[in-house]
Formats: sequence, C-alpha cells, structure tokens
Amino acid sequence: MDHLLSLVVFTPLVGMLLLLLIPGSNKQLIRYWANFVGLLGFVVSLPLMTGFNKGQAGYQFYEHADWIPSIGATYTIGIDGISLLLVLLTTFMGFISILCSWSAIQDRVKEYYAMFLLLQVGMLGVFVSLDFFLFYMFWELVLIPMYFIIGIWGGERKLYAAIKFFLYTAAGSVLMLLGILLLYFQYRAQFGVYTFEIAKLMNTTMPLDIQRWVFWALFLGFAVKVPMFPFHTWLPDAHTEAPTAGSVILAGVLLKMGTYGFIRFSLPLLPKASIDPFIVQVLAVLSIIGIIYGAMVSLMQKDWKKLVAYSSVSHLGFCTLGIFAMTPNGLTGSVIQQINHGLSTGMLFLVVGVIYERRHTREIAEYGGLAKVMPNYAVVFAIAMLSSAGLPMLNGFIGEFTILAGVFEINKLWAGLASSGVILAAAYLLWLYQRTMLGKVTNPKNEGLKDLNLREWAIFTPMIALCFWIGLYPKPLFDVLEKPVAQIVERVRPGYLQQQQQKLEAPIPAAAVLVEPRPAGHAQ
Amino acid sequence: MDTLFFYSFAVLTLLGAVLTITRKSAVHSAIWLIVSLMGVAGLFLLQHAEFLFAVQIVLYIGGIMVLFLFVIMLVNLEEAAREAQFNKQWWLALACALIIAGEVFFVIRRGSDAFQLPPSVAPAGQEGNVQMLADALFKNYLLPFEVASILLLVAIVGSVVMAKKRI
Amino acid sequence: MNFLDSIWLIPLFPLMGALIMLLFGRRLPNSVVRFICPGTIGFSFLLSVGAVIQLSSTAEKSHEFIQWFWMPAIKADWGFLLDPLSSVMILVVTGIGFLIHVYATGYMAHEGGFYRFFGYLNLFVFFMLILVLANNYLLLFVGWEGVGLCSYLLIGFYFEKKSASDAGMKAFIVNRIGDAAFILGMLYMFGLTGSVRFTQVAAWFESHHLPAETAAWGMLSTIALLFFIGATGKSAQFPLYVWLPDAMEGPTPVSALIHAATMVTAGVYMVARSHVLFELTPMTSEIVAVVGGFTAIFAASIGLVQNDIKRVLAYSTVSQLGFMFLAAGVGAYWVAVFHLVTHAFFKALLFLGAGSVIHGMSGEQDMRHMGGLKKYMPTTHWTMFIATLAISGIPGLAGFFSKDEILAQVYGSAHGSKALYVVGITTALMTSFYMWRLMYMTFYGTARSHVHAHESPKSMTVPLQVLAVGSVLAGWLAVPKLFGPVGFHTFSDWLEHYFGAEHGGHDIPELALTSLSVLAAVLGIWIASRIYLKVWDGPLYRALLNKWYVDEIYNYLFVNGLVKGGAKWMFWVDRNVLDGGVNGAGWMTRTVSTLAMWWDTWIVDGLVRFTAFTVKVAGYPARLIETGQVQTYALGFFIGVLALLGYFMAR
Amino acid sequence: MAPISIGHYLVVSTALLLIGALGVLTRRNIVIILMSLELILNAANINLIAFSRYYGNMDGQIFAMFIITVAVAEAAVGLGILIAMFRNKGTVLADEINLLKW
Amino acid sequence: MTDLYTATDHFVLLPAIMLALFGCALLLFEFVLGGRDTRNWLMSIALAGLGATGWSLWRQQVEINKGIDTINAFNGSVVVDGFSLLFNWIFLACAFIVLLISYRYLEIEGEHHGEYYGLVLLAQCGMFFLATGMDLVTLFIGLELMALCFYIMVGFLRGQKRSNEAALKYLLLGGFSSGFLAFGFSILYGLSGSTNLHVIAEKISGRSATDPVLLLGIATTMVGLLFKISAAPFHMWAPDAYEGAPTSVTAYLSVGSKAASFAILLRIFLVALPSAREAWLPVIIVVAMLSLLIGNLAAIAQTNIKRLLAYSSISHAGYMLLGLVAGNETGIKGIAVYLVVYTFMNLGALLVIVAMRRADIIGEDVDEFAGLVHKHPVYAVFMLIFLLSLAGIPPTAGFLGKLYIFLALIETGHWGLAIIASLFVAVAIYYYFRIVRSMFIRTEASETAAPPLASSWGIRVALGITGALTLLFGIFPEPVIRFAQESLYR
Repeated sequence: MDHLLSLVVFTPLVGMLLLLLIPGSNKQLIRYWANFVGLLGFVVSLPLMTGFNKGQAGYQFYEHADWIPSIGATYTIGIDGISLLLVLLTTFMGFISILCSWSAIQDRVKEYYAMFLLLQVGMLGVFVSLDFFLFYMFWELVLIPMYFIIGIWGGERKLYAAIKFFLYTAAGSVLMLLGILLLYFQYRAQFGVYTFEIAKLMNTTMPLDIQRWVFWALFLGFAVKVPMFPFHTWLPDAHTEAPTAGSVILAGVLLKMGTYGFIRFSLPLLPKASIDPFIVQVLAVLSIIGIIYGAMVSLMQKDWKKLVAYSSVSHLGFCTLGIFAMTPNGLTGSVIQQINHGLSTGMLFLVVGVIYERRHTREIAEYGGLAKVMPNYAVVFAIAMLSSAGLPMLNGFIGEFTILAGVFEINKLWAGLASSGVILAAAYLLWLYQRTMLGKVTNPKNEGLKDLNLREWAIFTPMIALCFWIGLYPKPLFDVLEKPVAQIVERVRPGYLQQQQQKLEAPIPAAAVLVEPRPAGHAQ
Repeated sequence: MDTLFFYSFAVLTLLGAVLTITRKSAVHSAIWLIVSLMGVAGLFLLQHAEFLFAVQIVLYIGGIMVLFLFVIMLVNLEEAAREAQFNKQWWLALACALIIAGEVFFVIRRGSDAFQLPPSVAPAGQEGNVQMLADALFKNYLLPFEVASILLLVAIVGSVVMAKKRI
Repeated sequence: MNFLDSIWLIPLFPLMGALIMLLFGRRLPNSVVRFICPGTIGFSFLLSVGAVIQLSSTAEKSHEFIQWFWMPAIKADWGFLLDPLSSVMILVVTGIGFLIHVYATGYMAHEGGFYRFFGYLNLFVFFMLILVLANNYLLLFVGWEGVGLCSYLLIGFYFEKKSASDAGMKAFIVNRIGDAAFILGMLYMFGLTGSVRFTQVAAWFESHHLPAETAAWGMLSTIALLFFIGATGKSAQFPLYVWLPDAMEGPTPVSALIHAATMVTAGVYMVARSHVLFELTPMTSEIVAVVGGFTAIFAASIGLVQNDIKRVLAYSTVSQLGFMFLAAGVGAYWVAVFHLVTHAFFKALLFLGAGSVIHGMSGEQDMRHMGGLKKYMPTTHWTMFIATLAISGIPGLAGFFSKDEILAQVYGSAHGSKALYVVGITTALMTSFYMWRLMYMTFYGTARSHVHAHESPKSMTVPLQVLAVGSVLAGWLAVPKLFGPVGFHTFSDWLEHYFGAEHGGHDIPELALTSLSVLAAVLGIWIASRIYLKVWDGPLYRALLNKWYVDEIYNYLFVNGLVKGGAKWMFWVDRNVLDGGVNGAGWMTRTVSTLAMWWDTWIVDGLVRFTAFTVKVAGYPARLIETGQVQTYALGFFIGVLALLGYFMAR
Repeated sequence: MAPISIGHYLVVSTALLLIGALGVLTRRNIVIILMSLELILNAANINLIAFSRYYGNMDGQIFAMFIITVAVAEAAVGLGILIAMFRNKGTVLADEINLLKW
Repeated sequence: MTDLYTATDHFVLLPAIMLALFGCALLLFEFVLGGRDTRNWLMSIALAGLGATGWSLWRQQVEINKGIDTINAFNGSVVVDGFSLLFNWIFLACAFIVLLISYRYLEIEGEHHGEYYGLVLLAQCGMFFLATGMDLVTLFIGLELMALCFYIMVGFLRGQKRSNEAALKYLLLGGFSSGFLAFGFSILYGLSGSTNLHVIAEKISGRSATDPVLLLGIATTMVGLLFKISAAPFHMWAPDAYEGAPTSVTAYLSVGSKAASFAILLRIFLVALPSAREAWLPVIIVVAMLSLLIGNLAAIAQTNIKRLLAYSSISHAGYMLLGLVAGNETGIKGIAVYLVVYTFMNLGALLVIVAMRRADIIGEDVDEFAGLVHKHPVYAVFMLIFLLSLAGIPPTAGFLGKLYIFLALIETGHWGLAIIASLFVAVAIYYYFRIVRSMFIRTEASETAAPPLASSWGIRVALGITGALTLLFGIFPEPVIRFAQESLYR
C-alpha cells in the first residue's frame, strides 16, 4: 500500500470524527467504539513492522505531496528505524491508555475519547513528519487534547497543571519555530528555494554561530518537552494531576517527542553545533543533573504519582545523556530507553491508576500491605518497578546499559555519575514498594480491595510480555536502529564509526593502556 | 501692512483660543471660540482665500456655533459651570503641552537649515479665486465632494438618531 | 545424552519451577509444590553432574555454548560456559540448593505463601545458575542482579514485618552500589578489550602481553577495583557488608542458601573468574586481600558477642567471606574457591541447624534463652557439632583443609604477607571461640527457657545429615600435599589447572602453620567453654555488641545526611528556586495581572470586594492606565506624541 | 519686522493645535472639549491655506473646506451623542463618565 | 482632465456607488417606511447591497486578474489594484458577517432600526476609499466617513449608559486624533504642494531626514494612523469602545475598522513615506512592542470577554506592525495574510459573544461562559477554534498569520523582536485559555440553568463560515497566501 503511513496516522482521526456522531448518552457504545479504534490503530500499524526493511538506509513508506508551495511546506512523511519504533510505541500505548480508561472515566466520556484519539493523531504525526512545517503542526496539535485531558479529567489542581503544561510547552515550541525559520532562511540563502523538507535542509551548510543559535532555539522546544533539568517543573504537576491514561500517554509517548526531536532534527541538521564542546558539555551536565536530581527528588515524595513523575525526569535524563554522547550505542540506547520508559513508566502509572480507581487517593501513607490484599497486583507492580529500576532480563536494563556504554566511550566521568542514577532508582522504587505493598495492612480502608480484574490483566499482560521480550531479546530493536543511528553518527562525528571499528580490531599498544610501563625488574 | 494684519489676526486667534479653553461658562467659551475662528478667518483672508473666509464665517460661526449654543441651552450647563472647570490632570497636560511646544521649537531651530520648501509659485491672481476653487472642486475633487455629501448625510442622520428620544 | 550441549537446561528447570509456582502456585496444593520445587533442582543437579563428568573427559576442559545474540551494545551473547570453575559452582548450587529445598519443605510447612516461597527460591536458583554458567560478564550480571532481586524478595518474605522488608530493601540498595561499579567496570573492560566474553577477554589479555601494573595505577587496576567493589557489595565485604546481618530477617533456609552457601559467594566467584585481570593488577589484589582480611577479623569481632543465633552465623559468614577474599587477594584463587565449597557445606549446615533449633524452639532466636537442647534435638546437635568442628578448623574436617590452605597461602604466596597471616590466625581463633560459644549456649548447660523444644521432622533432619557428611568429606578433595596420598588432590588439580597456578614465593613451613591453626582452634574452643555465658560490660563490649556502630554511622552519613537531606534540599530547590525562577519571570506578568489562581481563591474565599479591588488596582499598571477617564486617554495619546517628538528631536 | 513667511503661519497653527489639545486635555465640560476639537482642526486649516497660497494651487483650500465639513459633521454627531448621554446620565462632565474602565 | 466622469471612473467607483446607494436607501427607507414589520426588508436590502458590491468588486478583480497593474480613476486619486481589492474583499466579508449576526442581536437589544444597516454599508463605503484612495483628501474624507459611522454605531444602544459612554469616548478621542492627522496631512501637503501620495513621495524623497517640518508632519500623521489601528500608546479608546459598543458593532469595529486603518497606514507609509523609513521605523518598532506588551498583559486581568478581545486586538495590531517593521515582501504579505485570518477568527469569537446575549443575560463575562460546552457544544468548540486561532496555535489560521510575521522578522534579521513576539504568544495563551477553561472545564451549572443561546440562522451561517475558514486556512493556507501574494506582488 502506498499510503500505509497516512493510514496509520489518520485512522484515529477518522475514528474520532465518527465517534462524534455517536450520541453522548450512549456511553457504552462510545467506549466500545473508542477501544475498537484504538485497537484498529494498533493493528494498522503492524504492517509497518512487517514491511519494514531494516537493511535499507533512509526513509521508508515515504509519501510526498505538495501542501503549501508558497512557503515550501510539503506533506512529506516517512519512517526510519527510529520513527518505526516510536510509531509502534505510540499506537500500542495509545491503545493501552484507551483501554485503561474504561472504568476510570465516567463523565464526559465522548469528549474524553475524542481527545485521546486526536492526541494520537498528533503524536503519530510528529513521529512520521519529514517536513518541519508539518512536524510543527502535529507538534502543537498534541497540546490541545492533552490540555483538556489534564484539565477536565484531572485531579484537584488540574487547572493549574493543565495551563502550566500548555504554557511551558507552547513557549518552548514557539521559540523552536523561530529556530526552524532561521534554518529555513539559511537554506533559502544558499539554494534560493524555500523548503521545510528535512532531507533538503540537511544540505544547508551554516557557519557555527548560526548553527548554535538554531540549536539553542530547537533545544528550548525539545528540552521543555523532554523535559530536561531546568525545564522539568511542569512535568510533576501534569503527571500528578492527569488522569491515569493521560499520565500513561504523557510518560509513554509525549515526552518522547522531545527526545525524538533531538535525534531527528537537532543532531543531523546541526552537526557542528551538536558537537560543539560547550553545547555538549552543557547538555550532558544538564542530563546528569536531571538523572540524579530527579531520582533524589523522587525519594522525597509522599505522593505516589508524583514519585513516578519525578522518576521520569531521571529516566529521561538517561535518554538525553545517551543522545548527547552521540555515539552509536548512546543513540541506540537512548531510543530503546525511550521505548522502555514508555513501557515501564507507563506501567507504573497504570499501577497507580488501578489503586487510585479503588481508593481515590495517591498518598503513599494511605497504603501499606497491599501485597496481602492484592497479590497479583503486587506482582505486576513488582515487575513494573523492576523494569523501571533497570533489572537485567527486563527492558530497562537494556536501554540504560546501552546508554551507559555509549556515554562511556565519550566520557567516563559522565557514565560514572549517571550510573549513580541506577542506585537511586532502586532506592526510591523499592522504598515506594515497601511503603505501599509490604508490611501489615494498617489502613482498614485497604482491607477489602479487589485484585486485578480481567481488563486490567489484559492491559498489563502485553506490557509485561514486551518488557521481557525487550529484556531478553532486544536484537530486533538494535537491528532496526542500526542504520539510522549510524547515519546520524556519521553526520555528527564523521569517521567515528570507522575509528571505533578499527580500535576494536587493532591491537592496542601497551603504552596506550598503561600509565607507566612497569619497571623491567619486576617482571616474572 | 500684511505683517500687521497677520499679527493681529494671529493674536486674535490665539487669544480667543486661550480664552475659549479657560472660561468658566460654556457660553463665554463659545463666544470666545467665535472670536478665535474669526481670527482664523482673517488669516484666510490674508492668504487670499476669500471663499474659505466666507465659508468660515457662515458655516462655522453661523452654523456650528449656533449648534453649540443650542446644545448649551439644551443640556443646561448651570450646574456644570459651578463645578471645577479643570480636571485633576490639568497641570500634567499643561506641562506636556509646554514640553511639546519646546520640542517643536527645538526641532525647528536645530533643523532650520533643512527647513526649506520648494520655491514658491507666483501667488495666484486675486481675481477668480472662487472660480479656480470651483474648478478644482468639481473637476479634481469631485469624488471627495460627493463623499463629503454622504458624510454630511451620515452626520445628519447620526445626530438625529442620537438626539431623538424615540425613533 | 550429551549433557554438555544441554547445559542450558540446567537453569531452565528451576525457572520453570519458579514460573509454575508464581503463575499457578496459588491453586496448587502444598503437596504438589513440595514435590515440584525440590524436584526441579534435583533434575538440575543430575544434569550438572552429568555435564561435569562429560566435561572432565574432554580435552580442553571447557565448553562454551551460545544461544542467541543478546546485547549488541557490548556484543554480549546469551550463552553459557562450562569450565572447571563453573562446574564446581553449579554442583554446589544445585547440590546444596537441592538439600536446602528439601529442608525447606519441612521448615516452611506451616507458613503461609508456601508456593510463593518456593517460587522465589527456584527463581533464585535459576539466577544463580545463570550467574555461574554465564559466558560473559553481562550475563553474569544478569544473574548477579537476579539473585539480588530474589534475595530481596526472600528476605522480605515476611513482608508484613517492617524489619523484614526494611532489610530486603537495604540489601538491594547496598548491592546496587556495588552493581553500579560493576557496570562501569564492564564498560571499561569492553572499551579496552572489545569484548566481555570470558574466553575472549582472557585471550585478549594473553595475546597482548600486558605487563602487570605494579608501579602505577592504570586502567587495568581501575577495572579490577571496580569489579572488586561490585564483589564487596554482593559478598558483603567491608564497607558494604552491612546488609548481610540484617538479611537474617528472612526465613532460615534462605539464609542458608542465599546468605551463606551461594549468593554471597558470587563475589568470590567473580573475582576468581577475573583472575587473569587481578593477576595483572597486584595493587588491586593487595586491596582485595587487605579488605578481605579486615572484614574477616572485623566481622569475627562482632560475632564474638552477638546473642542472636542467626546473627552470629551471619557475622561468621561475613568473616569467612573475608577469608575467601583474602585468599583471592594473595593470588590463591583455587583456595578461595575451595573454601567457598567447604564453607558452603558447613555454613549451610550451621544455618539449617540453627533453623532447626529455631523451629524446635518455636521461633526463639536469642541464645540466652536456649541451652541444654542437646537432649531434645539429638540429630540437630550432632550435625551442628560436626559443622562447628569444621568451621573451627579441627583437622580432618572440611573447614580445616580449606582454612589451613588459605593461611598457608597468605603466609607463603608471593603476594601474601606475615601481617595478613596474623590477622588470619587471630580470626581463626575468634571463629573458633564464637562458634563454640554458640554451641555451648545452645545445646549444653541447662535450659534457660520453658519452651518445649522438639526435634524437627525428617525432611529437615535428613538434609542436615547429608550436609554433615559433606562437611566432613568435602575437605578431602584437596588435602594439603603435606599430608595426604596423591589421589586426594582432585579438587586442587581440577582448579589449579584452570587458574594456571603459580606457586612461586617462599617455601611454606606447612607443618608449623598447620599446627598453629589447630592450636588456635583448640584455644578458641577452650575459651568458649570457660566464658560462654559471660557478659563483661565495657566500652569495647558495647561497641562490639553494637557492631562497631557502623549502621548508625552509615545511617547518619548517607541515608539521613546525603540522600534524604540532599533530596529534601533538592525538592526545596525545585519548588522554590526553579519554579520560582519561572514564576519570577511570570511575576511581572502577575503583578500586572491577576493570576487565575489568585482570582479563584478570592472568589472561593469570598474575600471582601475591597481587598480584591485594591490589590487589583494597585497591582496592575497596564490596566491602571485605563482609568475610564477619557481625558486621561487623551493625555496618554498626547504623551505618545511628546515621546515621538522627543525621539525625533534626539536623533 | 520680518516679512511674514510660511514659518509664521506654521508657528501660529502649531500654537493653536497645542491650545486646542490643552483644552481637550483639561476641561471637564464635554461641550468645551468639542469646541477645542474645532480649534485643532482649524490649526490644520491655517496650514493648508498658507501652503495653498504658497504653491498657488487650490488643493489646500479644498482640503480645508473638507476639513471644515468634517468638523461640522463631527461636532453635530458629537453633540448628538452628548445629548443622548446627558439624557441617560445627566452629566456633561468628562470625568464623570467612567463606567467603562480597567 | 477634460472628462469629469469617465467610464473608468465609473468602473472603479462602482462598489462605492453601490454601497452609498444602498446605504442611503436604507437610511431613507427607515424614514419613509419606519415600522416593525419592515425589518426583514432591511436585512434583504442590505444583503442585496453587499451582493451588488461584491459583484462590482468581482468585475474589478477579473480586470485585475488579466494582468493590469492598477486602474487609475479621478486623476489618480482613486486606484484599483490588488491591494485595494484584497482589502475590499476583507471589508465585504466583514460587513456580510456583521449583517448576519446583527439581526437577532438588535432585536434583543431593542434597537432594531434601518439606520443601523445603512451605517454598516456607509461605513464600508468609507473603508472602500481608505483602500483605494491615493490622495490625502480622499483618504481623509473616507476615514472620517467611516469613523463617523462607527461613532454612531458604537452609540447605537442609546438607552444604555455603556454605549453612550463608549460612543462619546470614541468620538472625543477619534476627533482628537483626526485633528492631529489633519495637521499632519496639511504638513505633508505643505512639503509637496500636492495631495497625491505619489507626488508626495517624490517630493519627500529629496528631503533630508532631519527636516523638522517633515518630522513634525510624519509624527502627527503617524499618531493619527496609529490611533486608528489602536496601537499602544494610542490604544486606550479601544477597550472602552469595544466593551461599550453593541457586540455586533464591536465585531465590525475590531475587524473592519482595523483592516481599513491598516490599509491607509500601509498606503501612506509604503507609498508616501518610504524614503523616511529610517525615521519612522524605530517608532514603529517601539509601538509594536508596546502594543504587544500592553495588549497582552492587560488582557490577562480582564473578566469581560469583549474587553479582553479588545486588548488582544491591540496585541494583534502589534503583530501586524511587526510585518511593517520587517517591511519586505514577506512582511507586507504577512500583514495581509494576518488581516484575512484575523477577520475570520475575531469575527467568529465575537459572534459567539453575540449569541450569548439573550434575555436577561449580557453574556460578556468569563464566568458566564462557564460550562458552555454542556449545553451548546458546537458553539463551545467553535469558540475554542477561534481562541486557538487568536492565540496562534496550529492547525488554525491564526498560526499562519503569526508564522508570516515571524518569517518576515527572521528574514530581515530582527531576531530579538521575533523572540519577544513569540514569547507573547505564551502570554496570550494564558488569557485565551481562561475562556477555554471556563467553557470546557468549569462545571458550574450557571450555563445549564440559563435559557438557550440567542441562535438564529444568521448566526449559524456566520459561525459556520468563520469557523470553517479559520480551520481551513490553518490546514490549507495556500489559497490565502497565493491571494495575498498575487494581490500585493504580481
């Protein structure tokens, strides 16, 4: 099919429009329909996986059409390995979050699902766009439904959280737009043509200082979304206040838009700025601060969801650190970690959601000893927690380790500092687990809680399966990512791949390894 | 001679204007406004704009001022006259006006070299001013003239709509 | 059947057991559980025996088997390696594991969550087998973390008990510190050699002929040190040993299996695995030896005065692990592994025996309330008696051979030293003392409580008996050359071949050393028999009783100080500085307008209109311009003109 | 005395403009404000007439005529609105009309 | 010169003639046949007038599309070119929608008179001259015609104090500014001896930039024009006038008047005063920034939506001025695109407020919008689209306008301005979203208890048109851009 990708992107939109035709009072039908569309969205995205040729560099399922010739904006979409994974993650997580809202959302059901499907369109669009203008459209399209999801179906401070989310991200993205335009005119100055197409913009050669400007502009847009360290304060609020599915999709997919932006746009378009020592250092340091800081702040939280939210800051720090290592492992690991974070943090939020639905409180102190009452739930939570903490055989480890390996190639100190995040992750997650699941059931309200029901199992089972799959056999992911990542690295650090290859193959002279050769007398 | 006339008309104009805006009673203001406008009319005359002079006298002084006086009678300004005539920001406004005057003065002084107009065309003959005016008005400015008629119609309708109790 | 190619089945059986238990266990009757779980381990044991026998008959004494390409980042496979070292380990793990499983069927019979317990236990064995069978560091790390997880789960098995879950958490987190170092070490290793596969790494080291790093601290030393830090976490060495005593909160079979026989020895195994590296880095080896020695004496000193039966054993374990590192540090890797094996037998036995005592005493763990149990629990008594003799180093029993060999190596090896030997022999003395103190307090004398003690069931005593036999015989696998007939060197030959033993150094006065260590053992027993119930109040005693206050110091420094304090501080920064910064930027906006939040609050709180008005008016100049006075507007206009002309004037 | 130049007229008109503006800005009585507006427009007229004469074309005069027309219309409508307001509010003081603000 | 009134003159003037004819007819109609049962006729005549105007504009458009640059009439004092047609179409659309939404609204307000329709058409007639005029006199008279109509329309609810007050304030300040404008025009005339913009440009280009008289002329002209587009600091009439005026008039005022004022502003700055660019450019920059600052900040605290939109329209003027600051092709095109887009989104937003006005309910307060989505989801969703568009969030049309402004600024290297302007987008989101929040999130029952909206076919049609175009221009903006491109630069 020629338009498979468009089909994937716009299936939720069509579903949403049809959803609007269903009378709002018929909640059950709306639910069935929305879940059907969610599933359908996932199913239509599966051919992408089977049809994807991982040996082929460049974009696949490419579609191109003129859109706004006057300013050179086109409808150009296509995916490479990186986008493929994120698209699949999106369709999958989209379905999961729609499914998990079945009983959690009781009022304004129609609007809710409409918003979710719209959100889905925006997210998918971001990951497939190969035209900056189109990308920006989708990028902003995401804001509105998310605003409503937080604002209407959120918790107590939903208004504050929703507008904060909106303002932060909108402010960042407008500045990003300026960066895009700067790039656009740079291209125009060289080639005399207006275009927003990424593939063409890649040919622009820019002096370093312009690249820096563009880089920082794009950085603001992406960093707010990720969110990187000083821009993260919207995240805990948004996560905490959003309904479960909102948090899941926010953590699972939305944040990835920022990291994806870095990988897809910042690095290949601005190779010189990306490798600029100052920029790299600043970003790496911010990432590391994010890792440690997010983890430390997590430790302090009394609110279950907020804890998970701050843990996102920490995990995303790993992702950005991997990106700015700009090594094949770093980038690959970053993408994989993005997928992993989607799954594991998504699961953690779902876990919170399950209990929130039953007890309507997120205070950790309210719980304790749930393992006794809800043993299955405790198992699921344990798996989610361990996956998030990076336990080997589960997905988190693969990503974190690959990132660390990638970072290590560049700077050992960074890797060392980042690895402390691994320790802290165990600390805050286990402590959370202990406070909520273990011990005696102290709160009488918790005594009669029901364990997971069938629908909840249906949500968790595929996620757990994926966690194990990625943990045990991540090779397909690596295969898919190999070509695009190599391309990016080649652009940013020309020759690095070869050099690395040679280094591994060539014998290392002893002097390179040792600080000082040993005095001969000691030889045995 | 022209000089003398100019100064006297100028003084008349400005003095009338100053008095217009300082008199307590609106009626007095209106009368001083008439004086000022007559000064302007005098200036028109000095510049050989006889037709405009006539218009100024007839239309303004005869027309607008009647309108003003009419309104003054209508809205009964007795009480208003007893209250303070200037608002609280008068000093600020005065200061601003003086500053602007100073600025204009300064600008003109500083750039007096640049202050050059294209050479004056020989003044048109005194006779036929009205004729020339009519010529221009009905040839070159036919369109604004027509538009002005609509403008006046709007003004008439508008003031009627506004002022009438019921329509 | 070709056992060598089916070594992947060895871990698979316990995994299947674990999955069955965790997925369906709740629906299975205990009798089935009791059958399945030890059964899977038993199978694995049989497979292991088969594989080892087949291995011994191959020429290269090593068999690698790769299942799938797992982790592209550092080119790590999911593959298994069976060589002498790992064959020893799988035998220990499956063999002792099997016995402990059997024991646990009796011990845990009355506990809730029977299936869960066995599920975890099977899972543990699975991970442990992965750990020892892995063909590369990364997969080893999988097992490494996995056993940590299971340890966490099992320590916290009585999760309703806060102290238990606390202990589990502590174990996991402390281990994680080591793990982070391990990861970095692995990355270093990969960066250097381009592989993390044991065989390739070793080949690389050999082919590059690197000189050892004695004079300077280099990359190799760093890697080795990072690995060792990893090992200290898992094997409870100073300063990361603190979790192990707390881990005794878990059920006793767990303590026996995980915290005595197998998991805690993973560090030793890993160091032994990396022996090529450690041989190249004498400075790190020295550190290993010193840390090991220090831990040995330090833990032993704490063990002297503890009253909880399991804690004594826990500190004893720490101390014995120290011994193993001591051996590894001086380059006697095979000895370390040898001690590992013997220790597995007698320490497992001791724990199981202690468990039997606790079981018989209905949960009592404080030795001050025991005494005179000999006549109630004869089997337990005599098996424990043997184990205690073994650990004390009485000739003829397992502990004697291995400990003696360690001391000999410490004294005589090229990397050893006299000082460490003194530490070692002192520790041996202490060991003997506290173990006999334990025996005396528990089994002899008069009963100090009214609990009606009873002997444990068969399922518990039979494993005790088997282990007791093991504790006697294990040592004879490697009789010092001084004594034994040639045939009894199976073990040392098997491993020395692997480690490429190099016995340079001095000639070892073996007889003298052996006599000395026997003397220390006997002296310890004698002292214990004299003063086993004494409490001598003094600062030293209190320091020992309080474990040198290490927990308190850690708590103060790290938990409360660094982590919680830091976290608190950071959260404050987050709320006040960062958000404040942003809000500060928004402050201008806010002073010029009302933030919706404020406005809402006012309405909700029903604040008097006047306040709202004043704040509103006073706060927001932009609106303030709009006074509603038309002339003010005109004035604004006028000022605009003024400014404009002013600008024109100025240019 | 210097001969009367175009500059003199400009000065007079500027002064008239400022005086008119001052009236608008300071007087409370709206009727007088409207009168001041007339002064301002007349300032423009003075300019136009002077320039018209200077250039000898009629454009300025015609412009001035239109400005007078506009002034008339504005005054008429202004007074109309004033009456409507006076009817509703009973005041002609500019600073008393402040319903709409902030 | 010889012919007083040629066929070309007629052709050019035809739309204005139509407007004037129908406008006057409506004025007279009410005088002659005043009564309650004539109201449908009024509407029909007015629509017919717009139809006729549209037809004559279309004929001009066809002519222009043939490739003729400009059609001069009346000795060049009125021209038809792409520029004028572009603006005229905007005026026409605006007047059309205003008519559609006025009917029911005036009924409710109880001020349904033929004069209103006449004034709408005549105001458009004035706008026509603002777009086509090339001569100071024509421009001035057109401006005054439009302004007068608006003074009256703003005060059309004669019985309401707010309306009176708004009209009076608007008139006093409008008169004040016209005075300055007239003074400025007189000086421009004085410097060139002609009222034709081209001649003025030619004469001025020879003068130095420090020429005091020129500066005085520019300054006074500028303030007059900036007042009309309600740019800060000459904006202060706008909030009061917008708030007090009948909402349909607010719509007309905020869109039609603003567009027309931009037409004259662009004509004068681009045709007559390009040579003095270095003199006025910094002023425009400052004014634009001030407009953004004041417009956006003051809007935050508003609870009256009309007033809020007034402030937002000030900030929109600021954005458009930034296009003039850039001054290149993209910038001017940007202003045009922005205006087109602004027309539909702002009209849309205001017409929702029009619909909110019903018996006993003013419907202008943010709180009165609470929970709108429950009772009237369509209105709420459309309002959402308009507000998003006003805030400049894709995929709505408003984004296109802002994009063009940013494009122009970046292209000409005004990075700092671009950054500031873009940051104000975030501020704008904040206050627009207070309305969104009120409509969608707040669940107070105030709306559900209230009577249904004052919906009528006119409002529904207008809502459909504005809403659809706001979305459509956002998603497929090519036609708008092409239209602007071909109108301004062929």
